[in-house]
Amino acid sequence: MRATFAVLAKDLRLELRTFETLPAMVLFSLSTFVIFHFALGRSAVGGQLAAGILTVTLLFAALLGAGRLFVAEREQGGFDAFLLAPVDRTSLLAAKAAAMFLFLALLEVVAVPAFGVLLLGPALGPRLPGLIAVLALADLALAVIGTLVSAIAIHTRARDMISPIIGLPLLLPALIASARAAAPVFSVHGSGAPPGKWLLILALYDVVFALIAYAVFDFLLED
Amino acid sequence: MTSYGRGLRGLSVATIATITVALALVFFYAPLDANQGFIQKIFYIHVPLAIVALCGFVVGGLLAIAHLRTGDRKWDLRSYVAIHMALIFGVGGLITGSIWAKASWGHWWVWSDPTLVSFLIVMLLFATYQPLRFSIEDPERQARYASVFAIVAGAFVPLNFIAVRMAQGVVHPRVLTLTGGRLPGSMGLTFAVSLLGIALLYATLWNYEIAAKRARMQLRRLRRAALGDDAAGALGRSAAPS
Amino acid sequence: MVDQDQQPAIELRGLTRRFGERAALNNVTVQVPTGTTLAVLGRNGAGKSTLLRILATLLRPHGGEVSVLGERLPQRAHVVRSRVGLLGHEPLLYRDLSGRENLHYHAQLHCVAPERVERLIEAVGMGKRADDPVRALSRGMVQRLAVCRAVLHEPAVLLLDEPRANLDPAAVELIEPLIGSGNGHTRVLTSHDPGAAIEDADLVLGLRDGKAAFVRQPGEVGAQQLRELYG
Amino acid sequence: MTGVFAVAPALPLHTAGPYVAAAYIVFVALILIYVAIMARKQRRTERELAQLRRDLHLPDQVRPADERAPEGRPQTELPQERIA
Repeated sequence: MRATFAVLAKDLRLELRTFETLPAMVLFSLSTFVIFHFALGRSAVGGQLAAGILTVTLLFAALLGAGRLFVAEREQGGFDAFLLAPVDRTSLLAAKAAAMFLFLALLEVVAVPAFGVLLLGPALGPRLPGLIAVLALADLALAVIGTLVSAIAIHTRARDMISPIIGLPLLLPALIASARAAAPVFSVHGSGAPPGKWLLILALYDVVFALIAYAVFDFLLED
Repeated sequence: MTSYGRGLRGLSVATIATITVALALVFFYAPLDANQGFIQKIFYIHVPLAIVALCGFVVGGLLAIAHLRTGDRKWDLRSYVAIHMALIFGVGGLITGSIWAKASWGHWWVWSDPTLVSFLIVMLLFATYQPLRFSIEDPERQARYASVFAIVAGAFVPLNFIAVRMAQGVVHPRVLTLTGGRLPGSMGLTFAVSLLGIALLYATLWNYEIAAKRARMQLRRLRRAALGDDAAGALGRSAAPS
Repeated sequence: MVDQDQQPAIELRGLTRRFGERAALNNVTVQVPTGTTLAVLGRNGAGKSTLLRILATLLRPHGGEVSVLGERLPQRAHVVRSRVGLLGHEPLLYRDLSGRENLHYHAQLHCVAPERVERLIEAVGMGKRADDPVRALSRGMVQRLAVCRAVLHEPAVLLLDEPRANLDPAAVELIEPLIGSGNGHTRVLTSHDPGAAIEDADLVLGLRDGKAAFVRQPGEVGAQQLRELYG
Repeated sequence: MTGVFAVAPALPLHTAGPYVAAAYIVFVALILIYVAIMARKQRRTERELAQLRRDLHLPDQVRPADERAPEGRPQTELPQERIA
């Protein structure tokens, strides 16, 4: 735990100094909303379409952020520094996933209201509680898979390409579940609660891949 | 003969015999399907290919666990070949499935069929296995990372099927249900023999590929031992274990 | 725990490490008694850094036996990690954080009290620049911070890869009490300058293409041995 | 067989035949392509083996009778025996 907090605090401080990741994710999301507006030729969307646009945008923004997750570690010796310390190696996974989750949450604080203003037909306000439940579970999936894929990709030559091509299919079930769960929330005819079935699948996905990531992460660091 | 491909002959004979019997059963024994007619014969090649491919992916993940547990690179080779062969079988499954879809429903691709869609997703994921390997130069790191990928992706296979199946209505021709019963006995027998034939084919090709790879590795090692490091030549960038 | 006065601090027996098919270290055997200094000489690519990285638990040995402070590697790596300090080519500091922040981060990872960070910063004369981001510092200052990082947790074994590179004589003077021979550390040392390294050492290991060309007392290393290594 | 089979009417044999044939041909073609690729790799292994033999100055006596010498390399006039 101590090591997890140390690495997480270091990562947040680094982000605060450089502003490399989070602003890029926010800008990327806003541009994507604009792109969807023109590509679909719609000024307001609702229901499944709205859920799809939001989840796809967040998915791509997450992959963008995940690509930066280990860059400082690789380029500035952070991996070696961490490996030299007598700490549990999975604390790096926990810290990075936590950082990723925080980045996503902060991104959504900006991107979701922007989505409400720019594209969403129905009013956002009453839909927030249901949406937060869906996004919290979706963020967990994005954070875990994003960290794992990023850790795999960081030591490859074509890492900018490897991480999305592995990450996208791997995240597809999470995308299906979160898009389906968010659809009734954005329904044009009054907001519905997210269906428990999809929240359950999302939660199951989170748990399974968190456990798998925990089991395999050591092997990505060992030399 | 060396030890390469031990038992390969027996396996090959069994495979050819089983596939021959399976083909005979498909075309001369199994009755015409009441609804689909002759087109249902694709079922006997398409479904076994897909099932064996999926099992191959999962087996690749299990072999990868053995690799990370023991640190012995022979498990990586086995895992690699399992996934490699499963990809080939999977391509066969996708193409035959697409042909069936065209004949039955008039479209080459049908999104409403969860089995087809989840199979495509699994194929998309495993198609990145080779690029990932290719992109890592150090052979040991390559083996380790490929194993991590194989484990994650292997676990992904069942989870993905659950998610996609729940997302869509059940449309796939459910000829073989878990409860059974719907498949007439003669069709069931034909399908079982076909599945066995394809599984044996997978096993044969897997063994064959392993034997060929081991022979090449042995050759390289001999070159090194006999002529020194330089004679072996630079190891080309490769997706295959070495 | 084995009595360290009896047992050599570092013991390599037939150490082998491969990268792909190439052996970076091939059957290296050497013992370093507690409190002494081993100088490792050899050309670039002879395996010096690989040796240090194995002793620092960053790389696994592929063959032979390695023990550091009586603990076998890689099995007991987690124990060894808290007792060795590595100063390598890379400072292992984040460029966008200040020296102080970097050292506090490492202190947290190593369970070291924050006061020690402040003492070390003063000791290497970095008090005034400790809050500047590392990227704004000169190579010499970065190296001084890297020395602080390496000795932060008071390791019993120091692994030094060219410790004096980029340092002017005054700075060498400052770091000498931390990594010099006078303070009881067991040290493994590499250097560009064989002369200085030999002078500093109690034992010299010559590496050539990953093989141990010789293990000798410093006095026995003459021009002929050096020609053998570098020629 | 219910479900979709009910909405997908049985095709007459002359329409269904080509599809079924195509599916089985795809299967056979995949195997043949695989065998062709493996055969090529096998030839390369053989070539490298022959090269190694030459480099070691071993007599060229275990070469399969039907193998032709690679272009540009003189063929030695040794008795050719098949591999046992």
